[in-house]
Order: sequence, then structure tokens, then C-alpha cells
Amino acid sequence: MGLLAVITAGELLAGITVFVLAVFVGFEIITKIPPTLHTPLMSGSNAISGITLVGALLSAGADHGFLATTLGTAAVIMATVNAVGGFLVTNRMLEMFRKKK
Amino acid sequence: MGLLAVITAGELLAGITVFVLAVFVGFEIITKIPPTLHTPLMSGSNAISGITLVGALLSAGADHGFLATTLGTAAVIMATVNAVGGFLVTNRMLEMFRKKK
Amino acid sequence: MDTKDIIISLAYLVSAILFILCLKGLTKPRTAVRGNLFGALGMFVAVVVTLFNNNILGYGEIIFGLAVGAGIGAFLAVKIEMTAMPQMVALFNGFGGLASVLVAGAELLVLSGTVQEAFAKNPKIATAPEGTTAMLIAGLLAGLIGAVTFSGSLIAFAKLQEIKAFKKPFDYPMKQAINGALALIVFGLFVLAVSSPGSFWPYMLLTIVALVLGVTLVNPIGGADMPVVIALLNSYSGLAAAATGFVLNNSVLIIAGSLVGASGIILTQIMCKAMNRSLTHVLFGVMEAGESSMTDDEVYAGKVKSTSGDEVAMLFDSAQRVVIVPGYGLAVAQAQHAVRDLTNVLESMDIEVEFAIHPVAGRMPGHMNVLLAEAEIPYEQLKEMDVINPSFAQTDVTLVIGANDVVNPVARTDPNSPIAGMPILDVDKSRTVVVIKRSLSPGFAGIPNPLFAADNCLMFFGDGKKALLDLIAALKESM
Amino acid sequence: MDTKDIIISLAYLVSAILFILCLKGLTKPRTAVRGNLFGALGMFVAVVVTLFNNNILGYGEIIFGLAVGAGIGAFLAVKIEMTAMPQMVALFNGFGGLASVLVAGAELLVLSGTVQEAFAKNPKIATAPEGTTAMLIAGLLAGLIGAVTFSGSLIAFAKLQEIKAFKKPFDYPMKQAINGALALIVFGLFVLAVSSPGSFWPYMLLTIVALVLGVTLVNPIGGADMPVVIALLNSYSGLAAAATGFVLNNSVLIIAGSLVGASGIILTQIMCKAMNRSLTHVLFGVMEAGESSMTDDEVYAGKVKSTSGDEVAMLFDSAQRVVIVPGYGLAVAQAQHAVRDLTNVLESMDIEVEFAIHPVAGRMPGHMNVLLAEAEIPYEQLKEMDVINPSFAQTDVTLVIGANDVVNPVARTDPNSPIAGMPILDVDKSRTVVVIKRSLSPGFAGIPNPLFAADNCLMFFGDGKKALLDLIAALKESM
Ligand SMILES: NC(=O)c1ccc[n+]([C@@H]2O[C@H](COP(=O)([O-])OP(=O)(O)OC[C@H]3O[C@@H](n4cnc5c(N)ncnc54)[C@H](OP(=O)(O)O)[C@@H]3O)[C@@H](O)[C@H]2O)c1
Ligand SMILES: NC(=O)c1ccc[n+]([C@@H]2O[C@H](COP(=O)([O-])OP(=O)(O)OC[C@H]3O[C@@H](n4cnc5c(N)ncnc54)[C@H](OP(=O)(O)O)[C@@H]3O)[C@@H](O)[C@H]2O)c1
Repeated sequence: MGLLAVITAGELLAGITVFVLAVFVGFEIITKIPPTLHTPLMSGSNAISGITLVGALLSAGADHGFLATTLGTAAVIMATVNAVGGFLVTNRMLEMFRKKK
Repeated sequence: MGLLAVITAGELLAGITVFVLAVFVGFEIITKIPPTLHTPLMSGSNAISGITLVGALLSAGADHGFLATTLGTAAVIMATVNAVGGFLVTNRMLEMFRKKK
Repeated sequence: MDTKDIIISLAYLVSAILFILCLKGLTKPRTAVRGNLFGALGMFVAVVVTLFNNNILGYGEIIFGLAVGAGIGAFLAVKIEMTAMPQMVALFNGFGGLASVLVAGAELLVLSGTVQEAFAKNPKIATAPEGTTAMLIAGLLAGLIGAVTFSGSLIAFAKLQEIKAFKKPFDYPMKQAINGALALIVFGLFVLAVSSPGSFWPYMLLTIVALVLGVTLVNPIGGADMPVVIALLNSYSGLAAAATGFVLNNSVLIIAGSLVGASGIILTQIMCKAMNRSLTHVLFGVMEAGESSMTDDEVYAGKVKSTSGDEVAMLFDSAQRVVIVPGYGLAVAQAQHAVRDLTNVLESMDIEVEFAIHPVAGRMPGHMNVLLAEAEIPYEQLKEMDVINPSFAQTDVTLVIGANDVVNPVARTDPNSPIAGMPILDVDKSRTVVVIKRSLSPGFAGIPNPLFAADNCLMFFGDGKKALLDLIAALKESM
Repeated sequence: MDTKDIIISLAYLVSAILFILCLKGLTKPRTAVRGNLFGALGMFVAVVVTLFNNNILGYGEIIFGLAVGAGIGAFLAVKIEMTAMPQMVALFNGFGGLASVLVAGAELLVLSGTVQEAFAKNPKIATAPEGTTAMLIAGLLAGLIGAVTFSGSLIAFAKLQEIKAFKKPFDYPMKQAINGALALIVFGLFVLAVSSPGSFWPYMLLTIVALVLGVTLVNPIGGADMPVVIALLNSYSGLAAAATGFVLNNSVLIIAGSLVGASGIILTQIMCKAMNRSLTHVLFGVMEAGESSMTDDEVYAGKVKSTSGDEVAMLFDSAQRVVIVPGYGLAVAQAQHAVRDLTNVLESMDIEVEFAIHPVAGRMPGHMNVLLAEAEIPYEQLKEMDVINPSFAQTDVTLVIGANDVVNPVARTDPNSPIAGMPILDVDKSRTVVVIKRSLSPGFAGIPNPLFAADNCLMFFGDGKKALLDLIAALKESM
């Protein structure tokens, strides 16, 4: 079983800074949305939260022993469903509106 | 004359990430402004750009030799004028509107 | 950091930017499709560069996982019926939450091993390596939030899918006390886990308790509030992803996760406002203000006039302008195609037909738009509430199909009603109102509707689709 | 990183958040004052924690600098006249730019020393230490942008302050070619500086050339476009601060600087739109569309009716509703207090008085609001264009004081005029229009105004303040 890279205080602080700024972007970016787009927006941002996939890939590929790899692989499946399904469903909803215009 | 801490690639990348996110916050945060507030907003954000003061303090206090200290001290003066003057002027403009309400 | 790492980091930044552009695009109709594509592209970039990470040694599991996941995701996304979208989003969201639980689990498992080795090598040191605590806290948060998201989303899915067993909340005593106890246990396990970095089992226990908590939290909330709950759980799953980002020290996870977390909270608020509900009330399953001030009997007794397809067809014969008001019942009856057919028939009779879309008609925001778009009813015919309200006075027949609360005049008159203050469609201003529904039973808000007893209102009882088909048949006969 | 460093970093994050809240607050009238306080607080926090930085050894220079700077800043801010605000902002902005130049200079000076030592110790190594290039590039950018900001802001200040020598652009041949040459030199020096990290003189040369560039860029731009230029230079000074942040690897500098840089660009665009100008046209000093299609003679000959204070007083005697339209001339004449007195007199005669505020009246956004607020004219009396335009038809007398372009009907009629398409105040719809100005000379756009020749228009020639005092005297006499 391999060892894990631990984070330094500097990295943690950089992460927190990035977190805070991204939260502000998230707050500011959504102001007015027509009700029609509530559901697609929800679905699209849900697909983005499938970004855990990146973490899942790192876990699954890191070769940290059988259990960790299994957990990681299961995570890859789940996260891929979330991401792929999410963007496709969103696209389907939006296409429906578009072809009417 | 002392030596300077140099930046690592990781720090630089973190800086770039922070920069990009802050730019997005800056873009998103200002959407509609009543014309009355154009000038105060300009003046207030101008005062914020006086943040160079932090850099100036570090340069002036670092004791990196006479020339660097002199440059730093001049920078402290300039940046302080910008920051102090900026926030005060903004406040004056805004107070004028407020007392009428 | 070698050059490859630098390129990977820059690519992550690009994909974070694409996610921001995705969310921004999705807020405007004109840019929504492009926004979604940006998001998918961002995900693609992030995944591809991750594969080049030096820490990835085996590709077998990864390719297997990607293939299986993509297959399932694509299948569900393509096969699902349009009207089942909300529960599909809930399901996907649950998967995302579970993925965070698993990732955090895998990392904390390795971390506990690392810490054990460190202690084994040097039994004298009392503290774990620097950064361990931060990673532990982040991992535990990811597990906690992810698990609540997962089980909560599954319950939301079950409710929206109208699975029998979940239709009514499970009833058990002292709900709030039990939630409180669970929260306390979670807190205790959290502290325990942080103080024993060498053990993995506190994380497992924590996750299990969090799964239970997700169930007990969402269980009492009514099915109609599920869109809000899903929006909130979506925000949670973003936060869980951000937390795993802290464990892995990965900026794209942190950025994308916190973007979703923050924008999800805003979206939740916007949706609450559109439904005239407060978030606390949704979360604690309380309807605003309790009792209706009037009973069914007082409202309806002897005043309800029932009608038939033939009679309504005659009304249409002399009409010039008809407004159709779709509601939740239209979705239940799956009558969207029947409505399109009716519209075509009416238009062939030179009648002007428009649709009045109330912002919270149905059970999810934009529900009616999605439904009618599926039946290919032209976008221009759908009018928003503010636009169409002034025109009801010039409307000959308003046909209300499976809508109830959104046309309930009580919202204007009774300040104690649960829908008090909600803007409604002023259908009662039109010459005649025909309401298609199965009975006099109430809608989501659970209150009687004086409209049904109004002088100019006729009730056309029956399932939405069947009633419409009757009506079309009657119209065709008379032509 | 010791605990103190961590606390400093967290405090920087707090101050970055305060800056974000500052900008956000400043976009809404209700929260603007609080927003500004947040900004000041953020700056205070950032400065205080910086003083605890381990690298700061001497405090003498720092305290001296802070005291002198705060004294000058406070003095200027408190003493300056309200109408001189725009040039004050320009001046402050210039100082900020210069500060970035000096900070980057100090750091690059030390960096060059460090590199020399490294080479001296080990003459065989061919490359400077890791990170040197990045720091150099950031420092050079800070110097370049800061220097352009500094000299550009000073020119803007001089133009707005109407210093004689700067009133007209200096004229010299081949302006664009010279700018291009300067830009090329800057580029060359930049490359040179990056490739010789041990020398400081390329930075100095670069800064000097950038100072010249700032002058040649702003010199041709007309005084009336200065608000846009200042907004743009403000954005630049933010970027310069962000660049110094990269040199010092300091997150609050990067965040605050890029916030200002980005929001400044948006503000510049918004201001351009409000003035119906395009940014490229502002920057290259071009008025949109050249020649007016009509000469002064064609417009005015024989049709202009001049009037006097007594005559206008008589008009007011029989008026019930008066609208006052302030323009740039009001600011030039410093007649804001006279206007307030006139308003009081008119109101004592039971006349309804309102002010029509055009969004680009004057020479900076909100110019008229600031001016009239200074004279304590109640906020409620100031009406925005869209609100007041429909009411001109019911207005007996409209009094135009030193406004010209914003009431020029040519904007509606002549598609070739430089102000074509700009929405204007429809003063010509009122029963009588009285225009106070010194002559028939044109306003900012340089075109004649057919309003002055209209049947219902009377010209009251004279300096704005003097004319108003005459008018007040005449009114008081007749009372
Ligand atoms: N849009 C959203 O995002 C959202 C989310 C959560 C809550 N809500 C709430 O949901 C409500 C929506 O109002 P609404 O007027 O659309 O719906 P509603 O008030 O819930 O009424 C729906 C009506 O449809 C009828 N119906 C059900 N199945 C039917 C069928 N097969 N054929 C014909 N009729 C059928 C029901 O009456 P019968 O049983 O007599 O047929 C019921 O009265 C509002 O109170 C809103 O606040 C909306
Ligand atoms: N608000 C902004 O942010 C901004 C910024 C840049 C440009 N602009 C432009 O500036 C113009 C503003 O329009 P405006 O109507 O306010 O002003 P204007 O069109 O520039 O006209 C001002 C008039 O005031 C008169 N005047 C000058 N000094 C005077 C005094 N002491 N007493 C009496 N009258 C005096 C001048 O005529 P005499 O010389 O005959 O007295 C002049 O015609 C617009 O074209 C706008 O696009 C505005």
C-alpha cells in the first residue's frame, strides 16, 4: 500500500482562497433566470458536480491496495453516470425548447 | 543587501488560479448601476487599487538596501494617498446623496 | 512540479473556466445550449488530463469504470420520459454524492494506513504528519455531505417517481428528536475520527449514520416540494465534491464543487420564491399557515355546475378566443399530445388559442413549458402570467386542465390561506371557465377552490386525457 | 509557514472578501455607503496584518510614509470642491499607478541583486533561479501598466482641471506612428529585461518609455471623454497592483487588483454606453461621424428670440409647473446654489418645480446629481429622463440651464449627427422653453441646436449664475 502526499499549510490556504472566490463567482453568476430554465440549470450544475470523477480517477488509478482501488472504481462509475447522464439530459431538455423557436 | 524569496511553479499556478477567479468575480459583480453611482463606484474601486500599499509596506520595510527602501517608502506615500484619499472622497460623495433621502 | 504537472494544472484551470461559462450560459435561453456544451467540454478536459497524472498507475479499472458509467448514464438520459426529468436529476445527483463518499473513503483509507506506518516507524511521535488533520476534516465532510446527498436524493427520487411505499412519509414518533440525536452522533463520530487519524472505521460509521440522516431529513417533506429539495441536495453534492478537492489538493474539484454549491443555494432560493414557499418551511415539511378558513362544503355546496364534452364543444363553436391553462393534472394524465390535437382542431375553426403558463404550475419550475414543448406546441403560443392576465377579460372560454392552486382566487382574497399573496392567473375574469379535473379534490396546497363554484365556471369531471379526447371527438362531430 | 503566517494569510482573505463586498455594495444606492466602509475596513485589515510580516524589519520609513500619505490623501479628499471630484479621482489613480511602479522597481532591484550573487557564487550555471522569469515578467508588467496609468492619469487630471496648456491636445505629426514606435520599444525592452535578469536598467528604461506612452495615448482624447479614460486607467491600476501581487506572491494584492481590473473594464463599458460612445472611438479620439449636416447659419439665422430676466419672471408668474434642465454649463457657472434659491422662490409662488436629469448631462456620470445634491436640492425632485419625458407636454415653462446636447432634437431627426440615436429630454414639447447660456456656441458634440430657433424657445443669454440671480431678483420684485 503506497503512501499519500499530505498537504502543506500553504496549499491548504491556497485551496481555501480558491474556494472562497469560487463561492463568490457561484453566488454572483446566477441572478435572474426565467422559470423555464430552472430545471435545466439545476440539471446542468448537477452534471458539473460530477467533477468528483476527477477524484475518483485518481483514487481508482493510484494503486493504493485492493480496497481503495475498488472504492475508487465504484466512484468512477457513479461519477461518470452523474456527469454523462447529467449533461445529456440537460441537452435533451434544452433541445426541446430550441427547436420551437 | 538581502536575498529575495523566489516563487515556485506551484505558487505561480495558485496565483494564476486566484487571478482568474477574481477576474470573474469582478466581471460578474457589476451588472446594473444607476448613473448616479458611476462616479462613486469608480472612485471606490480606485481606492481599492491602493492595495499596492501592502506591496509598498513590504518593500519599504524589508531592509533590502537604501535604494530599495527609498523606492518602497515613496511607494508607501503614493499608495496611502490613493487609498485614504479614495475612500474619503467616495464617502463624501455618497454622504451627499444620503442626507437628502 | 515538472512541466507535465504544470500543464495539467493549467488544463484544470481551463476546465474550471468552462464550468463558469457553463453556469453563466445556462441562465439565458439564447446561450443555454452552448453553456451546457461548455460544461461537458470542461468535464472532458478535466478527465483527459487527469489520466496523464503521474499517480495513476493502472488504467484497467479506470477504463472499465468510465465505460460502464457512461453507458448507464447515456442510457438513462436518452430513454427517460420528458416528464420524469426531475426524478432523473435526483438520481444522478445521488450518484454524484455517493461518488464523493467513495472517493473520500478511498483516500482516508490510504491516509489511515500512512499514519499507522508513520507511528509504527517512530512510535515516540505523538502527532500525525502535518496536513493530516486538514485532510481528515475535508474527507469526513465529503463523506458526511455526500452520504446525506445520496440517501436524500434516493428518497426524493422515490417520491417523485410516485413509488407506492414512499408516497406518504413514513410515520414514526419524535421525528425532530431523532434527527437531533443522529446529528449529535455524527458530531461525536466526527470528533472521534479527527482525533484518531490512524483508524478508518469512524469514517465508515459516520457515513452510515449520515445515510440514515439523509433519509430522515427528506422523508417528511411532501412530494411537491421535491424540486426545491433536489436543488438543495444538488448544492450539497457540489460541496461534497469541493471537500474531496481539499483531500486531494485538486483545484478543479474545489472550484467546480464550490461553484455548484454556491449557485445551487441561489437557485434553491429563487425556486422557493417562485413557489411562494420559505426554505425553512420546505425543510421542516410545514405548509405555511395551517388550516383553510373554509371547508369544502361551505365553498362548493350546491353551487358547482358539471358539464360534458358536447356542451363544451358548443361553447367553443361560438368562441373567438380560447385560453388554455395547463396544471399539474395535465402532467399526471400525460395529456400533452391531446392538448396539441385540441389546439389544432380549435385553430382550424379560426379560434385564437393561447396558453397561460403560471410560473409554478406543475411540480417543477418550467414543468408546463417542458411538457408542452414535448408535444411541439409552438413557443410563441405560451404566454407568461404577467403577459396574459390582462387579456382574460377578452377571452370567451378559458379551459383549465388539471390546474387548481394557480387559478385559485382565494390567493387574492384570504390572507390566511396557504397560498395568500401568490399571484394567480385571473381566469375568473373570462366569460366562461371550463375546468377539467377528476373530482373536487384539492391541489397541492390542500384547499378548496371557490372558482369551481363561480357562476361562470363549468366543471368537466374526468381524467385529463380522456376528457380532452371526448372534447375533440365532440368538436369533430359538430364540424 | 508558521502560525503567524497562516493568520496573516487568513486576514488577507478576509480583506479580499471585504473588497468584494465593497464593490457589490457600491452598485446599489441603499448599500453604497456601507460598501465603501467595507472597502476601507478591508484596506485597514490588510495594512495592519502586513505590519506583522516577518520580512518587515524597519518601521521608521513605514510610519513616516503612512503618516505623510494619509495626511495628503485626507487633506485633498476633504478640501476638494465637489465639482472637482473627477480630476481628484484621476489624481489618486495616478498615485496608485506610480506606487505600483515603485514597488515593482524595488523588488526587481533586489531580484537583480539576488541573480547577480547567484551567478557570482557559481559562474558556471547558465540560468537564473526557478521563478525568476515569472517574477521578472510580473514586475515588468506592473511597471509598464503602472507607468502608463500614472502619466495618463496626470494628463487626464490636467485636462479636467482645465489647466490652460492641456486644454487642447498637443499637436505633433504622425501620432499613431509614434505610438506604434513607442509600443515597439516597450516590447523590445521587455524582451531584453526578461533575458537579462541580472540587470535593473532595462526596467528603468521601460518605465520611462511607458511614461511617455501614457502621455501620447491620453493627449489626443477630448476633455469630455475623460471620465471614460479615468475609468479605464482605474482598471489598469488594478491590473498593475495584481502584477505586483505576482512579484510578491501575495494573494490579497492579486485578488484586489484583478477585482478592480475586471470591474473597471465593465464600468468603462457601462459608461461608454451611457454616453453613446464606443470605447475605440474614445481611445482614438474620434468623434462619431464627422460633420454636422447643417451650419449654424442655416439653423439659427433670424429665428432666435432673446429674452431677459424680467420677461422670464413674467412667464413664471402665470406658470403652474416648471421643469429645470441642468447641464454642463451649470457646473461651469457654479450656479447650483442659485438654482436652489430659484426653486425656493418658485415654490413659494405655489409652482411645482421638478428637475430633469439626463444620464449624460455634464461631464461625468451623475454629475448633475452630485451638483444638485451639494446644493441640498431634495432627491425626490430629481427625475430621471424616462420618468419626466412624458410630462413635458403638461409643463408651462422649461428652464434649460447650460444644457445643450442633451436637449438637442437633432438626435431624433438627423441620423448623421454625432448624437444620432441618443435619447434626449423632450423639452420642446413644453409650452415655453427658456434657455440660459452665454452664446449660441455649441456643446460637447459641437453641433448647432435647432431647439434654440424653435417658436416656443426663448434664449436668455448670460453666465448661468448671473442670469439666475437676475431672474431671482426680477421674481422678488414682482412679488
Ligand atoms: N412548479 C413547481 O415548481 C412547484 C413545485 C412544488 C410545488 N408547487 C405547487 O404545486 C401547485 C401547482 O399548481 P397546479 O394548479 O399546477 O396544480 P395543483 O394545484 O396541484 O392541482 C392539480 C390538480 O390536477 C388534478 N389532477 C390530478 N391528476 C389529474 C388527471 N389525471 N386528470 C385531470 N386532473 C388531474 C387534481 O385534481 P383531481 O384530483 O380532482 O383530478 C388537482 O387538483 C402550486 O400550489 C405550487 O405552489 C409547484
Ligand atoms: N455626463 C457624462 O458623463 C459625459 C461625459 C463625456 C461627455 N459627455 C457629453 O457631454 C454632453 C453633455 O450635455 P450637456 O447638455 O450637459 O452639455 P453640453 O451639450 O456640453 O452643453 C453645455 C452648454 O453649457 C453652456 N455653458 C458653458 N458655460 C456656461 C456658463 N458659465 N453659463 C451658462 N452656460 C454655460 C455652453 O454654451 P455657451 O458656451 O454658449 O455658454 C454649452 O453649450 C453630451 O454631449 C454628452 O454626451 C457627457
